Amino acid sequence: MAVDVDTEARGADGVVAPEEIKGRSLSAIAWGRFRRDKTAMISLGVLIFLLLCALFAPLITSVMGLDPYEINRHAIDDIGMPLGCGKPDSAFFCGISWQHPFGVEPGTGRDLFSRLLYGLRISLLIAFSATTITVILGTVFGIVSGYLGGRTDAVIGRLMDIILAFPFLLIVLALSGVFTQRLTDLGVPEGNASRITYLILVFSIFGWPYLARIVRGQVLSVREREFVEASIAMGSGTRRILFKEILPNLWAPIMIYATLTLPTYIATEAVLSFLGVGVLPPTPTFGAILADSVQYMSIIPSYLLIPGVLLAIVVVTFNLVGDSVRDALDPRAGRV
Amino acid sequence: MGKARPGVLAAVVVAAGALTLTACGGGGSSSSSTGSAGGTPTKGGKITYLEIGEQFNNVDPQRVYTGEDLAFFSGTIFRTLTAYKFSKDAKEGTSIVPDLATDTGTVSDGGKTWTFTIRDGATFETGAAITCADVKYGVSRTFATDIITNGPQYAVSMLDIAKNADGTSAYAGPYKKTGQDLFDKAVTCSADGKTIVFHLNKPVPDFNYATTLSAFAPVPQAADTGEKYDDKPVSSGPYKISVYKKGKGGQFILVRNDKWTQDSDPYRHAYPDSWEVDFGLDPAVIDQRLISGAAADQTAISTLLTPASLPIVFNDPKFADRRTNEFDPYTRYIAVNQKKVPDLKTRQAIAVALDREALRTNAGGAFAGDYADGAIKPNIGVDYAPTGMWDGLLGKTIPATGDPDYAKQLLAGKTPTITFDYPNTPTNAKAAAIIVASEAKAGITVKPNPIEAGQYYGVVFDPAKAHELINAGWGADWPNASTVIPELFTPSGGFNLSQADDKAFNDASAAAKVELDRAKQATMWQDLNKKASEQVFIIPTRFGRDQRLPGAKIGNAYLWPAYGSWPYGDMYVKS
Amino acid sequence: MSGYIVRRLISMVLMLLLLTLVVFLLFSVLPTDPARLTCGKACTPEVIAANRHNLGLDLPLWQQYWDFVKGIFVGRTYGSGTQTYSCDAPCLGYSFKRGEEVTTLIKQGFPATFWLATGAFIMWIVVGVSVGIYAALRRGKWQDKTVMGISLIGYSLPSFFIGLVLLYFIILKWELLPYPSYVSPFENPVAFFQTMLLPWIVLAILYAAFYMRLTRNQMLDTLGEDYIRTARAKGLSERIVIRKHGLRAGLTPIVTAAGLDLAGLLGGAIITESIFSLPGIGSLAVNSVVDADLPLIVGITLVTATFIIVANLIVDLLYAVIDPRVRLV
Amino acid sequence: MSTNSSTGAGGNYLDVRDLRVEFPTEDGLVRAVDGVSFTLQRGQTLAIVGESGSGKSVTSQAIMGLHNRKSANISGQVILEGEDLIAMSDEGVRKLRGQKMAMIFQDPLSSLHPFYTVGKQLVEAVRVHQDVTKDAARKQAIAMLDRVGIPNPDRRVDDYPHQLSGGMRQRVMIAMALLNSPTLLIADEPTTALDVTVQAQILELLKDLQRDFNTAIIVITHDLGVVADMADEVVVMYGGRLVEHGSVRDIFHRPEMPYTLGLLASMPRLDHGRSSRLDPIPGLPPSLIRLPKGCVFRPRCTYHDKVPNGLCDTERPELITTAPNHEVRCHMTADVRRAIAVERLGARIEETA
Repeated sequence: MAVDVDTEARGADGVVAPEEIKGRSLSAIAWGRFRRDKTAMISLGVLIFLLLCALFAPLITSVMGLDPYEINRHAIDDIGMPLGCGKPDSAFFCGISWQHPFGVEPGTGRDLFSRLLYGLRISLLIAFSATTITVILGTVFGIVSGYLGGRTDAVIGRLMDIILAFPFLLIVLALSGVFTQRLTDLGVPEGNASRITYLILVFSIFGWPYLARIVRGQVLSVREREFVEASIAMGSGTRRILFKEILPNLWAPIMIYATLTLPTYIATEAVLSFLGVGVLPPTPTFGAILADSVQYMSIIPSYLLIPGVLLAIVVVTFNLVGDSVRDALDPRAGRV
Repeated sequence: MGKARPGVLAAVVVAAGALTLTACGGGGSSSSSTGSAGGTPTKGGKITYLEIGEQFNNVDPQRVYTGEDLAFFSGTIFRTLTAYKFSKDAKEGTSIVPDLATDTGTVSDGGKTWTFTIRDGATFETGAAITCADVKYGVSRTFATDIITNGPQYAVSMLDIAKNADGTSAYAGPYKKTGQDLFDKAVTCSADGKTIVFHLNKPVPDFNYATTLSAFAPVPQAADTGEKYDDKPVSSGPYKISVYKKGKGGQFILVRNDKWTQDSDPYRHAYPDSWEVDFGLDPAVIDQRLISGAAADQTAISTLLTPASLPIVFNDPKFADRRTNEFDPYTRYIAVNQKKVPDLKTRQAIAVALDREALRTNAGGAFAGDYADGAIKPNIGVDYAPTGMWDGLLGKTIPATGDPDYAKQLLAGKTPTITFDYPNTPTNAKAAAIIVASEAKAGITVKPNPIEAGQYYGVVFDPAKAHELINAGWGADWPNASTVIPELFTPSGGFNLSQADDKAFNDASAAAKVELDRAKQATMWQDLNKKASEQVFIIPTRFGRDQRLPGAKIGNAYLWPAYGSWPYGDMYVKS
Repeated sequence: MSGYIVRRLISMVLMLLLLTLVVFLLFSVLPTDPARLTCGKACTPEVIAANRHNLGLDLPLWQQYWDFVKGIFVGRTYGSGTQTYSCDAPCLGYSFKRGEEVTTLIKQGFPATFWLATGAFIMWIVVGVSVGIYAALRRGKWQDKTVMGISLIGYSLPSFFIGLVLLYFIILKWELLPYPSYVSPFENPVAFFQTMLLPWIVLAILYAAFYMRLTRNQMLDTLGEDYIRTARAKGLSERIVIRKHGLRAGLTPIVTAAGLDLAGLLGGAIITESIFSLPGIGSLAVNSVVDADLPLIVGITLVTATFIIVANLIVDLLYAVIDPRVRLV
Repeated sequence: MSTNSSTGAGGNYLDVRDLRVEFPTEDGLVRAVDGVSFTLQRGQTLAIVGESGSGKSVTSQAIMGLHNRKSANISGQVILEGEDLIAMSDEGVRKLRGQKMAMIFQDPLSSLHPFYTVGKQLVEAVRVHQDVTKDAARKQAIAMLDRVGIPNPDRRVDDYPHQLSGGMRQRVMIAMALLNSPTLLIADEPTTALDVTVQAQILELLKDLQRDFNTAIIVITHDLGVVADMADEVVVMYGGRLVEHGSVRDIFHRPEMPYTLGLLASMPRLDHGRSSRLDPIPGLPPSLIRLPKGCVFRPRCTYHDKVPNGLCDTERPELITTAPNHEVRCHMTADVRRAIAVERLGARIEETA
């Protein structure tokens, strides 16, 4: 193992301390490392591609002459099976045509390609917003409890313990009804708006403690550093210490956490809509599509596999990028 | 058993009913079920029932009220005064024969008094002889509505017992015992305990059909454990419960009841030595097992095939002699909440715009059923006549794919926004999408409102929570629309999702109920059915069909018209 | 130490009480009226009222909460008159939907969940940790990169998708294994393993992937420590350096994670149990939600949360045993 | 210098020849040590001084064979009693480590295993090299703890590192190093982590032990105080290179390399200079990845104009012997160098001369 380089890097004789690195901002160094990492750049490319697909889903589908909501009677036979499916001699990838590259939904004949594309939008919307809120909550609580310490710290600590003790899935399933209703009462437009808001909220509420713990730890260590003590000695305000001294040291771990959380949110959203919590029909999501595909598993396997694999690809891509970001910002944690 | 299959949501709660297939037994149905008949029945073996649900809705005789369960328990552990004949013939299969009683009952006092004589030698699994008192006690339990839930309420509504102000019975059941004297007057036993007499509050010409329900089965008072009786009721039939383990992987096992004698029960054949119900199986897995037919699964049965399995089973000749494809007991419909949509034209517009063709295709096309034109299903017999709902009743002929332009015309510029309540299953989600799409063409905005299947009826029966459109299904309890029209369309009915309360309609319905001239009664029901369609109390979508695939070694695996179920008392294992 | 444990136990109980309160309040606002749900088609206001009374839902909320908590410690009785159901401590409530005490239902569900969790746990610890160490020792080499790649994909795949795919290929298509139907290992070990194999794998994939990375990174951190260099300077052979000095320190943090994850799983693996129709707490939980079986939901939530909180304590104690620097005060 | 010392080739106990250590990193090839040579006799102390990144520690760890040969390219020779450690197998070097040669690290807290008692770690050290029972090893350990001046060692032996004071820990480290009475002891910044008074005690301890065991010591330090206190010879390193080498007298009183001058100039008067640091040399140490083309010290050297036709920018200066056992790496001529020395350190030279 290349342990020595590490020890050196941290030891009194910083062998790996090229002077041109000195003075360069951490982000610059990180970006430098990121650029050198092939997997990182490739997955970043794929990720951007996916983002664009989601962003321009309406454009893409309309160019292809597809509509995720249109009932295509012509694409299914009179018992609702995609054409060519359900016969004893049906092909593994039955129902797939040039017009419907990913096949169509049994029963309605709605186009799967466009539905998945639109589903991707929802997933990303939820994942991104939830991540943002999680990060904000986690950072604030983490700093507060780490910096103020004492009773505040204890209270926040307990709060986190309780939240982390809850069976996430069960709670989310059980409360979706009520809380969506509550949100509507609070003025969130009923229907998908409130349902999406609900998901974003629960993700954030159950997600922030993990980050808060990391941040808290960082703050504690940063607090000890001379310069903070110095600035305290200089009598500079708490506010200034927080934002000038502590925050700059936090953005790396926060960034890492955010990039690695996003994909888990995408996956979780899929699980929830698979279990029936999530956006309303006819709006498509990965989970809902997969849930429907289960009952056709034996005769239209592609209906299960295509959305599943696509979902997997999305999550893997985001994880790869997140990983590379982590490696770039904190090389000791990841690969060489 | 009564549990929902994807797509067959209504089965969650709706009551089963007797049906006759004469009116429209098309679709090669009768031919498809001939195969399993023939061959001489033999005793012995075990029949395994593969079940999705993780337990029975109820086992307590007074609480069982779903078709398949009624058939199963009546065929195995609950004897009732009268019972339906075992036959796959539509007429015979819905005719009644004596069971616990010596005959099908004698009526007097213009239909208000019914008398039954109890058979000699009939015993419980305990060996104790079944007397009038046991039957009477069983019936009395129906009145304890706070504990004996989910069961049919015919005893409550028919027996001659005073009502409280709020419409509930003055008799509160055998536990609270308030008004016990009233009940003891309404149901009387002869000194020798052989004869039981029911005094009704109005003429019920077909009361002896009601007595086929296990709600009229005997219960030994000493053994009654109230709520808990639902777990281990005392058997009066040829089998008794040996195991009842709820939940996924759970089982319900019936073994022979050695106290039961064939000569005391000429009705049940009791061929197999035991019955086993395996709970909590995945629908796809059940179908897969029946289709691939491994040795263990050749003596297995289940109910409805999932849409995905239909093409496999019905495209492959090797299943030709096993598969069944018959009418189920149910009419599928969308109830239109009269309180929320008071304007007739709007209701009609909603109905007109609906793409029933797409809905049917989504549910499985021809397999899912025929287009319905009203609440009453043709196979009920005389009470059915075409309502013409889609052939001019709403002003012009409406194609199955809907007529958005005419709907717009009816709306006259209105663009209503309505909500559609449905149990949350993937197939229903697609149905919702279809409704949204087709109504949108007429400028009607539909908001889907999925409700967890288990809570569905709990929510939609709550007037405060029910929305404009409510997904539902209903089947007659016996071949008389008296178990359909009043139940669905009058405030006194138990299933009035439409919140219908039309004075004229209520009166007409009440009148029809007590009409003793069957022919006259039939025309009255036909008119009311037409009225309900015209008023769009409901949007009938399908007269449901039911496809099944029994194991290859199951004999007499035909669809029993009585309950649209397997004929449990008649089935056997082929040797 | 003992003083510490006492204090921790007290705070644990307090936390659980707080938890019950939170859960209780959360669920006291469910959309459906539980009383309405207990009675089927023909439902008169009177019936609803009666059931509401039997369920104690007519009492003020604080009263209900008090009864609930009391039930846990001393048991309670439902209903009134001739129809009362007594529910002995620890009573987590009575499920009218299923006509069973919640505790009984959870007890019934526990074995399946227990076997699922422990089996998967063993699998993923063995695989995850050993592979993780291997990767750490091959740091930067292709073996390491491969392992990391696989593990990344491993924890990226949604478990329900893995489950369904395995179900489709292994069971439905190739019929390599029989249809899952749970039997106790004591009744029929063979069938037991045949049923549990896939569920174990599905769960293990997810966690093993995660533990590979955790172990690897922990090991790398440890092997970078000064005291490892000291050990080498003593002239210890590389094997001893890694075994005696590396592993113990490197794997300590794994204990925490493992403890909490196991505890979490003992509360039921909703997806896996539902997909492979295992009669565990997880599928019980899902059904309780579908049926809006309030007492059951609350009960399961509490039990699960308790597992986690207890696990927290155990892990901390364990930690103190392993790491002398940790002092329990 | 003791007579009984078995001496290797060239009569030296330790002979380091043209030692090179390189680390390939993703940022490029790091030349941590670039052609360092020196010798050492038993009973003698050699000090290696230099700033961070000058390659001091890498050199010492190279001698101990602590670098992973898979990730570091090591060349040259380290001849200990006639055996070349670089050529020797890992296993061979391992056997010597902790027995014939031992090392004391800076920051004893992180260098001791937090999970094991002091005793356990000492016993382990004994039993790697001696075939003795646990108890015997334990007795040795306690004796050694006593020897390095730890009060009631028989109880301390069961303490965990975090229960000891900084000084104690360092004593434990020393004890651990001396257990197998090594003949070569490398002390890497033995006192930096400690406060002044403890520093003194530790240094005294080292000197006593050296006397008793007749050990050869290499002490690596920033701290010229330590050098003056302990060393017989001094090696000055800069940018991974040896830039000046001589006796303590040479280095302190006849320094010739501008960098050495810088170090000395930055140091206050010896008598109270123990904890002084060497910062005020203008500029930063060079990147070991991209060394300047010419003289490595050129960017920070104020005297390069004294060298004709910019030789400092174009050519690496060779190591030249300016006096017996005194080598310097510089382009300037001897007299120029001496002139500068006098100019910079005149006062001190007079004073101490």
